Amino acid sequence: MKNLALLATLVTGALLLYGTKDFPAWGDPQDPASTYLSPYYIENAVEQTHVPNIVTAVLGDYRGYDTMFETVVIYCAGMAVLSVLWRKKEE
Amino acid sequence: MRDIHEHTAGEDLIIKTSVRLMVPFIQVFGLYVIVHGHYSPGGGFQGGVILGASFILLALAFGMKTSQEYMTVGVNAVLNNLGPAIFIGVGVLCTLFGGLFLDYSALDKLIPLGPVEWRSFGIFLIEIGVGVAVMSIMVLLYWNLSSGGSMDEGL
Amino acid sequence: MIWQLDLMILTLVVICALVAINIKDLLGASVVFGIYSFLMCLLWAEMGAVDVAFTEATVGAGVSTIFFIAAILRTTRRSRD
Amino acid sequence: MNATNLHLFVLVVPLLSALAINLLGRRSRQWIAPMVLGSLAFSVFGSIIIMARVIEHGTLSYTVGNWQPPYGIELVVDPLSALMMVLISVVALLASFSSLKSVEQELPGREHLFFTLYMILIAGLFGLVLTGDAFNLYVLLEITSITTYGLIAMGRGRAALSSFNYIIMGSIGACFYLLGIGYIYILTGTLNMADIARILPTLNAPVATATAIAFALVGLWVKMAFFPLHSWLPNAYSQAPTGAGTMVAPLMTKVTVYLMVRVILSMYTPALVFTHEWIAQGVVWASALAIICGSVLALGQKDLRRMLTYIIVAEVGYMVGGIFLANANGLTGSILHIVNDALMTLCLFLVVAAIIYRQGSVSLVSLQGVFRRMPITMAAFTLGAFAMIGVPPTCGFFSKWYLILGGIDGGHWEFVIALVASSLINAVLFFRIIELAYFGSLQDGDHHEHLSTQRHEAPWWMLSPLVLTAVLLIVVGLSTGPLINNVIRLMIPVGF
Amino acid sequence: MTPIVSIWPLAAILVSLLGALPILLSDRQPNLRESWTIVIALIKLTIVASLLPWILEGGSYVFTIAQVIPGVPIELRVDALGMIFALVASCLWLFTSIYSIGYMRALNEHAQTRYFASFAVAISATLGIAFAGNLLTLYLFYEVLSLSTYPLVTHKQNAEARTSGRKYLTYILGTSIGLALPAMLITYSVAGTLDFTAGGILAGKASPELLALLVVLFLFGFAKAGLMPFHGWLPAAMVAPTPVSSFLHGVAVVKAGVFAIFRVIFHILGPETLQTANLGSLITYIAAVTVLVASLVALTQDSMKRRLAYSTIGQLAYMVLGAGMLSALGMLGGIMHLAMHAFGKITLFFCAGAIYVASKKKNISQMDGLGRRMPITYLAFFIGSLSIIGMPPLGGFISKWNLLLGAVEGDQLVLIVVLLVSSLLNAAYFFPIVYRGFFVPAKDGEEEGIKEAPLFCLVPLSVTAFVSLALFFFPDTLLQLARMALGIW
Amino acid sequence: MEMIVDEIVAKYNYWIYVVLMMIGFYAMIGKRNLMKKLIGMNIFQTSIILFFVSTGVKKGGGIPIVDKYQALAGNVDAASIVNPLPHVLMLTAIVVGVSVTGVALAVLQRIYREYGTLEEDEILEKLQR
Repeated sequence: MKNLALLATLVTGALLLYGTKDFPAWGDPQDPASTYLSPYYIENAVEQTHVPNIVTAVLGDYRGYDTMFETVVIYCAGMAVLSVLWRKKEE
Repeated sequence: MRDIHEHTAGEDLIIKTSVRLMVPFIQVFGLYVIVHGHYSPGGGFQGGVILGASFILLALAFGMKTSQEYMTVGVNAVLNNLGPAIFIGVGVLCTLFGGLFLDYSALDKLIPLGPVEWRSFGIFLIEIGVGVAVMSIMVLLYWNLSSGGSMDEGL
Repeated sequence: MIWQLDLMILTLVVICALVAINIKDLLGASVVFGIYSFLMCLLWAEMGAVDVAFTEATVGAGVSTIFFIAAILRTTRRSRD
Repeated sequence: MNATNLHLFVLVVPLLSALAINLLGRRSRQWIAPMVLGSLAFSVFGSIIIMARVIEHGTLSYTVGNWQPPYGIELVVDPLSALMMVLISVVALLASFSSLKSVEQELPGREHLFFTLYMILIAGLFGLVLTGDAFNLYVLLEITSITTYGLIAMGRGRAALSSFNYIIMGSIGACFYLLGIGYIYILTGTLNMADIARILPTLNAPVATATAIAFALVGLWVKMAFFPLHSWLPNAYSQAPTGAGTMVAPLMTKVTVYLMVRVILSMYTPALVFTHEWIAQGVVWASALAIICGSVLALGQKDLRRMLTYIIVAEVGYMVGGIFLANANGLTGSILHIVNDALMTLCLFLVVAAIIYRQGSVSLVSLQGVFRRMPITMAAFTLGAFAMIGVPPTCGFFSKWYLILGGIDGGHWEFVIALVASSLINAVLFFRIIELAYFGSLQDGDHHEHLSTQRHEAPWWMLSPLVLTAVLLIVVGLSTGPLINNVIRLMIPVGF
Repeated sequence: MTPIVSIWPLAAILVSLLGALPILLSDRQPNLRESWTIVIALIKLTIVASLLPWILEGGSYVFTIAQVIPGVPIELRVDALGMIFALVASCLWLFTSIYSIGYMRALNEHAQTRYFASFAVAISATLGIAFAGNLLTLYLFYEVLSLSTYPLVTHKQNAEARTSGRKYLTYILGTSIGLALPAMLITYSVAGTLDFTAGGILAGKASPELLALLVVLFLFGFAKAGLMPFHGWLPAAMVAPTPVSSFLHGVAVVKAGVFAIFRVIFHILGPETLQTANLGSLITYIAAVTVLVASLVALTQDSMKRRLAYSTIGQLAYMVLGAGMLSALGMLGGIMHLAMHAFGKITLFFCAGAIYVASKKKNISQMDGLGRRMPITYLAFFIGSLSIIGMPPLGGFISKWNLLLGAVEGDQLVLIVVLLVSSLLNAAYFFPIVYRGFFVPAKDGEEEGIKEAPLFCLVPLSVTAFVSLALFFFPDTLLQLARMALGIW
Repeated sequence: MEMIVDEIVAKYNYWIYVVLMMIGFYAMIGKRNLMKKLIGMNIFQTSIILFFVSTGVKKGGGIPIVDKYQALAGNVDAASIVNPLPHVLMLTAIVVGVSVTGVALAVLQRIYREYGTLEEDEILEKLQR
């Protein structure tokens, strides 16, 4: 069992490592992740939302829909824990 | 579980006093983090966790009953729902004023502050919602996890 | 960003992760996991992700560890692996 | 209320009602039923209207917060997602009639919590179907998962253990998906599905792309319990509270399959996913294996609900295989089967709920002679069984038709044989039960008069959705043609 | 002539399907329930008969129920071939309904409501098969027929019924899903349509190997036709009450199988296509083996109904044999035998049931001397058996004569021998029954108190026997329909 | 050789994340203690978060908080500030992670209540009896 798990882990890891072959170098300012969407946020967020913390701006507004579900996730966790651990009051 | 509370009186006193002193500061800090999320790292979630942590600290130091004197189970339940409700409510409000969901600038029709200011303020509103939700849920999680669901006596 | 620091923290993180999953005492494991989270938080702060670091500091190293400890005290500290 | 916001309200109304149920249901149970049913009825109407509009005007795009994609999150309602919305809302509405009754019996005192999670789950499913953003999909996937973990763990006995296994497997699935998205994000710098589909083929990064596709797909496979990653499903679904089972079993795996279709069609583009023929072939072989194994494992079960969960595993094989046949018929069959299987599973799980409500168990032994006690329930069960076997004109036949046709077109005889074999095994499975229910115990010879012949039918709350679902099985079957022409055919990409 | 779009074919099917509802609802009032059954049967026969004239003029009716798969709707189409089957089925249903009432009441059977309701659904499905406009529709009704007869087969709800029900479904569903469905899909995948078209839809589209595969899949896939080795369900299904055996397993169900094979040979694969691929002999040999083996097995059976069942298997194979000759006369004989055998065999089953009702006897060896107590029944039995054997002046002669002519025309010596030998075998397993009934004296006191079955039983069996006789003298309508079905009038 | 060194220098931290992931993943599927599995899950999640966050890194980039008035004046150099989008995503992921952990801990308590142990082997043993 443990060997199987180890094998699965190694295979997964090897795949992931192999996948990094095509990546741009780490921290390269020219990689697509830094040149496609993020400049828009950095340059326009303050102008469009008056929030200097760009993360807050994106979190609260551009991707507010995600954040709404984030809140719902944590709400769900609370309710799930409550219902899972629920006991009759007499006990 | 009882043995945890069987410390020597002096040690207990030090902990209790320091917690009593710290809690207000932590809470103020939490509020600051929520409110100042626009300008510095932080926001509703982090502030909410800090606020929740203050109650958890109370529960750790004085037992669950004490922490429930500060925030009763009923209040907690209301806050649980209030948080997400604020967030979703703001979103719905935007649609009621003719905008798309979560398009805060539409709220300009409610109080004319200017669309961009409203975006900023809208973010603030939802951060409060997040903060309230996270705070109460964190407390709820702690209560439940540390008491096995009975929510009367803690660790 | 200082790469020596970066590498050092990364090494520590890996060590912490290994310890956390191999230590037999669950309470110890969760404390080590808290340290792991804290190191992560340093790493992120150093990468410029201040918000994420702040969150991880409050959640990962803070509340999450408390939850773990609470749950472990309600159940058992014993682990066979 | 602005009509353009309608698809959002389909989602938000259940979400808000979840909060309201939590708050008000805590005080009095009476609030729960009207709010659950009211908000779901609203969703049903809303999604039907959206469906009509999509068929009329074509794909609708919605930008949350009025931020143009890819900067903001885009919601896309194309014919397929409109279809899924209708499916989800209808199934949820029908299931909740039954759930309300069985939860009242099984989880007294926790009803408000149950229905809070339940409604959020439904909202999450709507969100999954609507979203056009890869990361948003992850968040919603986790919402549906967390609610399901909670719902399942509310069951008695082993439920907690099953739920924990599900948590571990579900997290692995979600994390794999997230990894896939991470790889994609590094390569393309965007998270909008349409945007990814636009950029990805222009990149020259075959290895990373392949890894990204593989991880996202494997993640989804874990979530949909594709054999051999299915081990969590049978326990989880069969030990959940009955009310949760009726809702989760028909929808969760099906929506995940839908997500796979979505991811393949509008994010990774079929051309990229099916680049390597041997991979597609391997997946078809795996699904043929899934079908056979699921069916055979179902044969070994001594409990109706457990048996059904293994059938779900087999059905997942149908759908995955159909997609990876990579031809128009196979894809049509898979999409059709998503709808049909949801309805069939709903029908059968409603029967299970009804029988459990009356007898407390659906082990095969306890089903003896149940035909006499609950004739209408069992009649509906028979129809559901026919659909599962694939007897025309129930809907199960038509999707199977397309799947087999796709298999023939693609020359995948192993898939064809697996499908036919599983139909036969299903026939054995279900007739075994029908026989038990019809004949009862034959221990005491021919004296059938001595069996308990007391009619003890399930309450109307459970019976009416059941009968309606059974009728739907035939109605949907007969309207396969319009369904394909108006909805599914629009989704088949060019060149398929 | 262009087909007329008409709802009447659907009405003919629906009338008994919807009729199941009032039957179910009048659960507590047997008289009302049974009048419903008869009323529905009458309406159905009327509707079917009213469709006849236009068909005889060479026209047809169509009705599309639903568009389900591009190119393959669920569609009803009434043509001459379907009309023969529909006419025979709806006509005999009326007699069977009347007979059922007598039989079920005399034996005081349980769950009669379910019985009559299932019966109504089954006859709907039978008509659906007759009127199906394409293979998919036919398959649909074929499956509905299989499933709706399950409660009838297992009517007794005892261990034996359960075993038989299992066997029945295993054979019927197993073959239809496992063989016929893939065959149909392969056909669709090759031809792009499943419409019944004179001359077939596969001409020039399929290789001989594929055709051979399809022939085998279809022949065995429609296992209701009872071709060996997929015949085992039929004797097993004889645990059902006799009206069920007589109507369903003498007429509706088994003929549905043969009819489906006819449709496939005539309108899907196409006789000429098969001829070119030299596949006729494949069909005829499969059928010939069944004819002989079934007749031989029938000889060894002591149980009356089992003997009749094996006889049925043999006779069904005759029809397939005729179709497999692929010559005009052979196919004509096959179609005619479908009708003629129906009237003959239902008479025999009715008689078997009447004997059981009157004397509770199931085995032939116990039936010594019964003929003197039940002369009408035994006379009818005699007439029926003559028809099956193919003696003039009875209907069966016409069909068997045509079959023989077809074999002669095709110079197929083997088939001629098979036909003659099996006719002798037929005689060999039927005559002893009649002989025992009339000439072997009963054991002492055994037949005390035995008299003719109730009138409800007696009248139908006399009528069907009479019809068998009449069909020899007035076969014109049927012959014309059969010729039209083959396009050779 | 030069290329390999370049490759290592450019991507070494991706590799370390993969190692972390493997540790977490192994703990999830290989460890028999349920709490350990949960810790493994957390490690797995944090490693993914680390991976995402590092996609936003720019060599020499500043934190994504700008001066409001300079930004309004248009004086922001996008290249000098790290990519904020992954941070946003990962905030959400962290929340999801802690939520799942919370639910899992609750479920673990239920399991402990039921079986008195958190070892998978012992639980399975108890189930068989």
